[in-house]
Amino acid sequence: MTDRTTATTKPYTIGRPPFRPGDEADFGGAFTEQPEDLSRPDPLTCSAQDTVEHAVGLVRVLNDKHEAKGDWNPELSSETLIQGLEYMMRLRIFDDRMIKMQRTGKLSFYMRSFGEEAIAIAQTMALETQDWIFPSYRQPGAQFVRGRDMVSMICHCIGNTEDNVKGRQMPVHYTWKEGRFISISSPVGTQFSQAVGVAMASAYKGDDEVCISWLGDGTSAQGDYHYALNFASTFKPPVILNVVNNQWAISTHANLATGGRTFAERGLAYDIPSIRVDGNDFLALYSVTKWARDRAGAGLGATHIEVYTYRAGAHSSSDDPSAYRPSDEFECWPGGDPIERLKSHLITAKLWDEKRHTALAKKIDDEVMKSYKEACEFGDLASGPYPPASTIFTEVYESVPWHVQEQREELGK
Amino acid sequence: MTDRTTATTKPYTIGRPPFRPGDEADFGGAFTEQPEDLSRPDPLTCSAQDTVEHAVGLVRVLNDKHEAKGDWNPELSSETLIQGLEYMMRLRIFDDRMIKMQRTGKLSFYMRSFGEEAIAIAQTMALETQDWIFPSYRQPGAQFVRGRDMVSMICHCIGNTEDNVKGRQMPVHYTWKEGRFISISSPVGTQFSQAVGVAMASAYKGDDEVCISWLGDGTSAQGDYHYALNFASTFKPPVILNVVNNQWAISTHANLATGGRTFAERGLAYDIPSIRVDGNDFLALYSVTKWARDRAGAGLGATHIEVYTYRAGAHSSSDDPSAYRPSDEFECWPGGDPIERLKSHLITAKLWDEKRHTALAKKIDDEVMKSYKEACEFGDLASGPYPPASTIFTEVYESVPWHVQEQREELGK
Amino acid sequence: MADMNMIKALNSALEVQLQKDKNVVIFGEDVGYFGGVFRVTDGLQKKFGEHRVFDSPLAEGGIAAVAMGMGLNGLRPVAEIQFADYIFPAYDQIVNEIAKVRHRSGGEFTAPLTFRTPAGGGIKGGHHHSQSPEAQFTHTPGLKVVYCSTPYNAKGLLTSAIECNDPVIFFEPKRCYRGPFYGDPHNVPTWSGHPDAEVPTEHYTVPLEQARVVREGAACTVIAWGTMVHVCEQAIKDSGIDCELIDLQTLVPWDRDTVVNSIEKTGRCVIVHEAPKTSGFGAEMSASIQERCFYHLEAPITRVTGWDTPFPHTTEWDYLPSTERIAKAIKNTQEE
Amino acid sequence: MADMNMIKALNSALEVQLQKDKNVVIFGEDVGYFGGVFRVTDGLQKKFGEHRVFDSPLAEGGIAAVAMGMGLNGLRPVAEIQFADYIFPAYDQIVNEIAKVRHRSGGEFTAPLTFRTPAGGGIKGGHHHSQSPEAQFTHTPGLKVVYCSTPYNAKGLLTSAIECNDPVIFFEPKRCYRGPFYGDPHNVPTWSGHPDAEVPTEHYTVPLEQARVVREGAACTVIAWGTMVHVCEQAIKDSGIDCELIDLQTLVPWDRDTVVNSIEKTGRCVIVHEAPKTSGFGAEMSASIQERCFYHLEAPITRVTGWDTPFPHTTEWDYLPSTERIAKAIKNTQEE
Ligand SMILES: Cc1ncc(C[n+]2csc(CCOP(=O)(O)OP(=O)(O)O)c2C)c(N)n1
Ligand SMILES: Cc1ncc(C[n+]2csc(CCOP(=O)(O)OP(=O)(O)O)c2C)c(N)n1
Ligand SMILES: [Mg+2]
Ligand SMILES: [Mg+2]
Repeated sequence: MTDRTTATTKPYTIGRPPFRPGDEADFGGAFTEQPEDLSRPDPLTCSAQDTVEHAVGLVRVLNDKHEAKGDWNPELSSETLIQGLEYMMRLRIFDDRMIKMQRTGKLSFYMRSFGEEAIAIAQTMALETQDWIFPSYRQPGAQFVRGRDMVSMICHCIGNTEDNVKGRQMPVHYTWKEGRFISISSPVGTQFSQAVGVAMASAYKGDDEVCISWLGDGTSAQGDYHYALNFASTFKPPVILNVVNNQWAISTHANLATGGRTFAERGLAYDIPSIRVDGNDFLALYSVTKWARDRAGAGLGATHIEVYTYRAGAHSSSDDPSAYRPSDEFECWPGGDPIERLKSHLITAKLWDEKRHTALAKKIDDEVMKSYKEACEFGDLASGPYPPASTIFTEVYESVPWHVQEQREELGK
Repeated sequence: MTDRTTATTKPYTIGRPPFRPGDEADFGGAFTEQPEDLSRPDPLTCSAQDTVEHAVGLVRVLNDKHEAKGDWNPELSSETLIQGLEYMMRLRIFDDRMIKMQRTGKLSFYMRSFGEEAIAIAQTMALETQDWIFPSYRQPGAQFVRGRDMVSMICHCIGNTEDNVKGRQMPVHYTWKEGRFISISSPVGTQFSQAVGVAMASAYKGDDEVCISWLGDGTSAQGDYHYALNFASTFKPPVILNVVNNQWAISTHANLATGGRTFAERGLAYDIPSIRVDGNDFLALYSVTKWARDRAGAGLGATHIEVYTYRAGAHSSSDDPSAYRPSDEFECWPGGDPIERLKSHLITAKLWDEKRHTALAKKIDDEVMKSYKEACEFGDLASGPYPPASTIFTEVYESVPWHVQEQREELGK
Repeated sequence: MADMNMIKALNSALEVQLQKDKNVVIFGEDVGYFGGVFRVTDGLQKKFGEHRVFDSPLAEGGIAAVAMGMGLNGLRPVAEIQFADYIFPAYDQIVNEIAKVRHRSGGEFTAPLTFRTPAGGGIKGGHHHSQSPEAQFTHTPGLKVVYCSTPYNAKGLLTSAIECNDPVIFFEPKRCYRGPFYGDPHNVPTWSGHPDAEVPTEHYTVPLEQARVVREGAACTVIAWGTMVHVCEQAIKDSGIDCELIDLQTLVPWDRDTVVNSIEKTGRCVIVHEAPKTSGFGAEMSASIQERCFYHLEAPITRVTGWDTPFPHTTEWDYLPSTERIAKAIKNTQEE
Repeated sequence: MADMNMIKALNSALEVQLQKDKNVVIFGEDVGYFGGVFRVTDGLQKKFGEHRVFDSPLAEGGIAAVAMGMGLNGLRPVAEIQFADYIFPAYDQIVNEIAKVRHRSGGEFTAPLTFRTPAGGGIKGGHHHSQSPEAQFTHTPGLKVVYCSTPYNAKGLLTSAIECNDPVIFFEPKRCYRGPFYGDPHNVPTWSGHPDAEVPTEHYTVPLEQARVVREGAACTVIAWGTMVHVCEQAIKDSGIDCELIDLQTLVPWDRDTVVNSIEKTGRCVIVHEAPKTSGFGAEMSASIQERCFYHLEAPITRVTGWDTPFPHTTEWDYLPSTERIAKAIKNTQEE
């Protein structure tokens, strides 16, 4: 729930974050919501009204003792859980490597998923392989689940000759058709309403495909958010629409993005079942997404999910959050770290131990390093080689029209 | 509440109207909602959550026996009620005259408020004179309340030399600064989000001013609707945001505009108190608007109102609704006629009679006719004279820039 | 072959496409049950079903986004924007998303779709039912921009647009839906009997990137599109000067060879469009022609356009390029 | 007088306005507490309070609408659009509403407001952090369009924009925020010591509608705006040709007399901008100059521009007009 108590109110309200640099970040301890609080309605009969409590509450599976509890426990196999842990660790290690490389100029820019690793990973694992992923810039992790080669991902980020988008977009703007991972675009929110069209096309063709998309708390202010919910409301195509409430939009807090209690609640008035989920709880995320997938696959239309999390890192490599929030806010926030929480769960359940964890981290780190080196063989931003300048002119249209061809010849490259 | 039972559901839903031409329009008799159903919360302490019932129910004051009942009865003086009746009759007679004149070519186009006369009139009467009116094309009636001269209104509609917008806009696109009636624009919905800015400016300046705006059920699908609610949600300026659900957007039914139950409900998740009101009930409209005005004036921010009504006439003079809905649907719809309902109430309360009604109608008709004739002396669309062609070039900017001046000289008029 | 007005011709193009390609879907405001406020989709929902031809909520931005999503997933949507004036809420989706997705994804994703939209003045529509915003789309690489002018080219061009794998913004001159317009509002002919109203009922195309030489001439090249093609025809007659009239048809990419060859022959050029002069597509044509044909030009290239003001209501005949203004501009090119 | 980079100069303009006129309010994404992602509003919230300088929700369409509403009700809002690429969700509000409200209301209502927005390439921003969409606003009557290039004119022009009673779209060349850019990405000077970085701390204006002659010359007129002004300066040096360089500063309405006089003197013209060529503002300049100066032209007017493609990331130096391409175009004008 948002906390608007700190807003100024004269002559009109200005939503403020709970804490600013210099403040002590005190969230009052652990979450009050517990896994047992909320039932899991039958996905095939559940109406929007049946989810009122889920939209203002918080679906959790992992409790504070790292046990999996309650109706929403997806009862995943240890293989699946360890697989999920592995993907999350991979994403974090990958991100850390990239941010290091960004500082040396090998990439122009980078955006980490730090603190939000569970989201795209658990959610994509809960889907079928034929489902469409329509991400924003903070869900690259889905690609690991779908098996994308890290070399190929890095080649994109460092904009070399093997970048499958040919150096045309900034780093992190991945495209991967084979993995049904639709091209990321910088304007925020546009993918959300497009995702509804993707899902309508799947339904139209009679294919058993669902489309999942995400946008941020800040971005939920865009018109595209309303278009997405409303077209999903009227046409009821198989789509899963997530608001990732990581509490920050660059320097502004979610208190400025809405005056309401939760983002999830917005979906109810569109007659879309709506659920707020602990975004750092791998199991809860998996479970809620699977539930939504079941609904979509059965022709029951959209589910709206608020993924409640915290943007643990800077907005991007261009940002320094210590200018606008306490540097230790993340540690004080009760949601914890998604990797630590799944790890602790596995250890508590005796499915995992520190040794295996350390070994896995090392193995991944080596793989990332190896992939990185391999990718660099095709060039990097600092020193090239780059995709040839001729790639500026191709694929603007299906074939190169005369005026673009003339310009290509003028450039002479 | 919307009725989605008639929607197709494969492969995705297509919202249909309850009836099509050829169907028997059967709404199951009278409204089930009664004036006594809903309490009137204290405007100064009421939260959004306190209005859940009001957002899914229907605030009424006039019951089916034409008595004023319940908590929301505004207890208006007979003078006020008769005044309201007079404005509504004036608007209907005015509209009828204009549509007749449109058919003879004296106007290019016209849009009636038929069946919706109570809305802008009751709501404007409930406001203070310093409040801002930011209408769509179906709230011209507010001008009567603020005392605009009919000659001036007609001069605009027939685009003559006395048109205060100088023949630049289509008929019905009134502007009247003196009455704080802000210029109507054709693109639907744009005024809704602008109204929030108007209200923020009032608050900023410390003036006791409220801004009221309206958009249609169809138009609520626009991004501007979300911008308006969301900026109102976060900044809480003194604004009253009405969705006029007249059930039709040209040929499409409100079942296509939302999959949700009511439009009012949308406001709740923005933390905006939200009320659904019988739009053909003058007293209920007055009462709810006054309530919203009290909140806004006290610095408590926006109220979201769904005005539930029926577009009794064609969308515009270019439209023939018999192509897409039963011609008698209006008569079958339980909401009745706003003028008849107020008239019956006054007669039931022994404050009015048929004779006075007929005499008033005649008086207004004469005034409209007289105004019409007077306006025509300044020209009309069929035969001119029109505002001079030079008005094309003025007021594009504060002063005429050289390139526009050159063009004016080129035209030589 | 049948005698069709432009509405019927467009309807016929859509019908043939719906028949030919099951991936074609049509949607927009009021286009389904009702058949469109201008009747262009009349009867299509009845024939092809509610899921192929349907009404959408009133949100142009949503329409564009959903069309893009459908295109990404293999459909070929044809969306109607009820008036070109109302395309702007969709502008971000069109210029930032739809136009760039092929390029930005390295060719992995594309959005083959068509936006049809009635444009232009002459129907007493005032500021917001009269604009002709073609230029605002020509500046964005990745979009093709088409403007039809007759029943025959309306059907042929719309067919090409729908079959094209690039996104196309397709403007329909609403003033010419039911008849050509020769600049005189008091003379309202229908298309009936007009040679360009002879339209095959079956499939055919008018290729994109190909201009139409409406009449040949040696003294001056007149370039126009949409309604202005007919106004220019009349103005040329009135001027008595032997003009070549080119209907550009496709604005991006425009037909370089037809235009350049004509100017090399005539040495003179008048460009006519309804939209405001500043940064209208006439500016691009003028600049390009001047760059390519500088040494052939005998007189300044002239633009006859709408004024740099909003489109007026009562005085619209003083706004739209008139036969007089056009004829005068043509004559001026001869005096140099 | 102080040595300021462009960010400081813009900040100073805003500060002076906030001091001078209590109806000035500033808002936009991240502009309040944080002071803007480019730091242009740094410190202003602290100095003037949360209700005069504040963060807005992330919705450019809402920002524009609210700014218009404030303008209608007597304020003078200055809204920031974080990147010019993100102005398109506000396009409808800007071109259909803000631009037309004075005219449509017969002068009864106006929206005196300024949109500031960082534009242009050279920062490895790819498709959506590099665009320079000025042309897309020049086609809409009712808007003024300004593009600054130095700290001095940034402050002076922004002051004029805010004080202007018409809506102004104010482009800031983000590549030049911290220093001029002469076309060589490996040479990154700051503004420090540059004569145009000498900025008065107090109020002053650079009038709208007035171009700046950066250097006088007789052989060729080079017209540019934004970052390209500096690239042209370098290109002119490299070419060794005696060019007159005009920084247009205001695009609508542009400075006819300065431009026409220069062309009448030089007989040659090169126009340079970052945006794609087709329907860029260069087209308008070229067409207008040709219409006005036809008999003075000794060589074709040439445009050196961004290509008709989306703006690339890694290869941006092959996209932006380079000193080589500009110098070559200048030389070509001399050979005719
Ligand atoms: C249309 C648009 N406006 C502004 C931006 C600049 N921008 C990029 S990310 C961002 C904040 C997004 O915050 P949120 O939606 O909460 O997502 P998060 O970064 O927290 O994942 C902004 C303002 C943009 N990319 N697109
Ligand atoms: C942006 C925009 N899109 C389309 C239109 C065309 N149009 C005018 S009114 C209308 C229907 C509006 O329906 P609703 O909002 O329910 O209002 P009502 O007419 O019922 O009062 C449409 C589609 C428009 N004016 N503006
Ligand atoms: Mg966020
Ligand atoms: Mg309606």
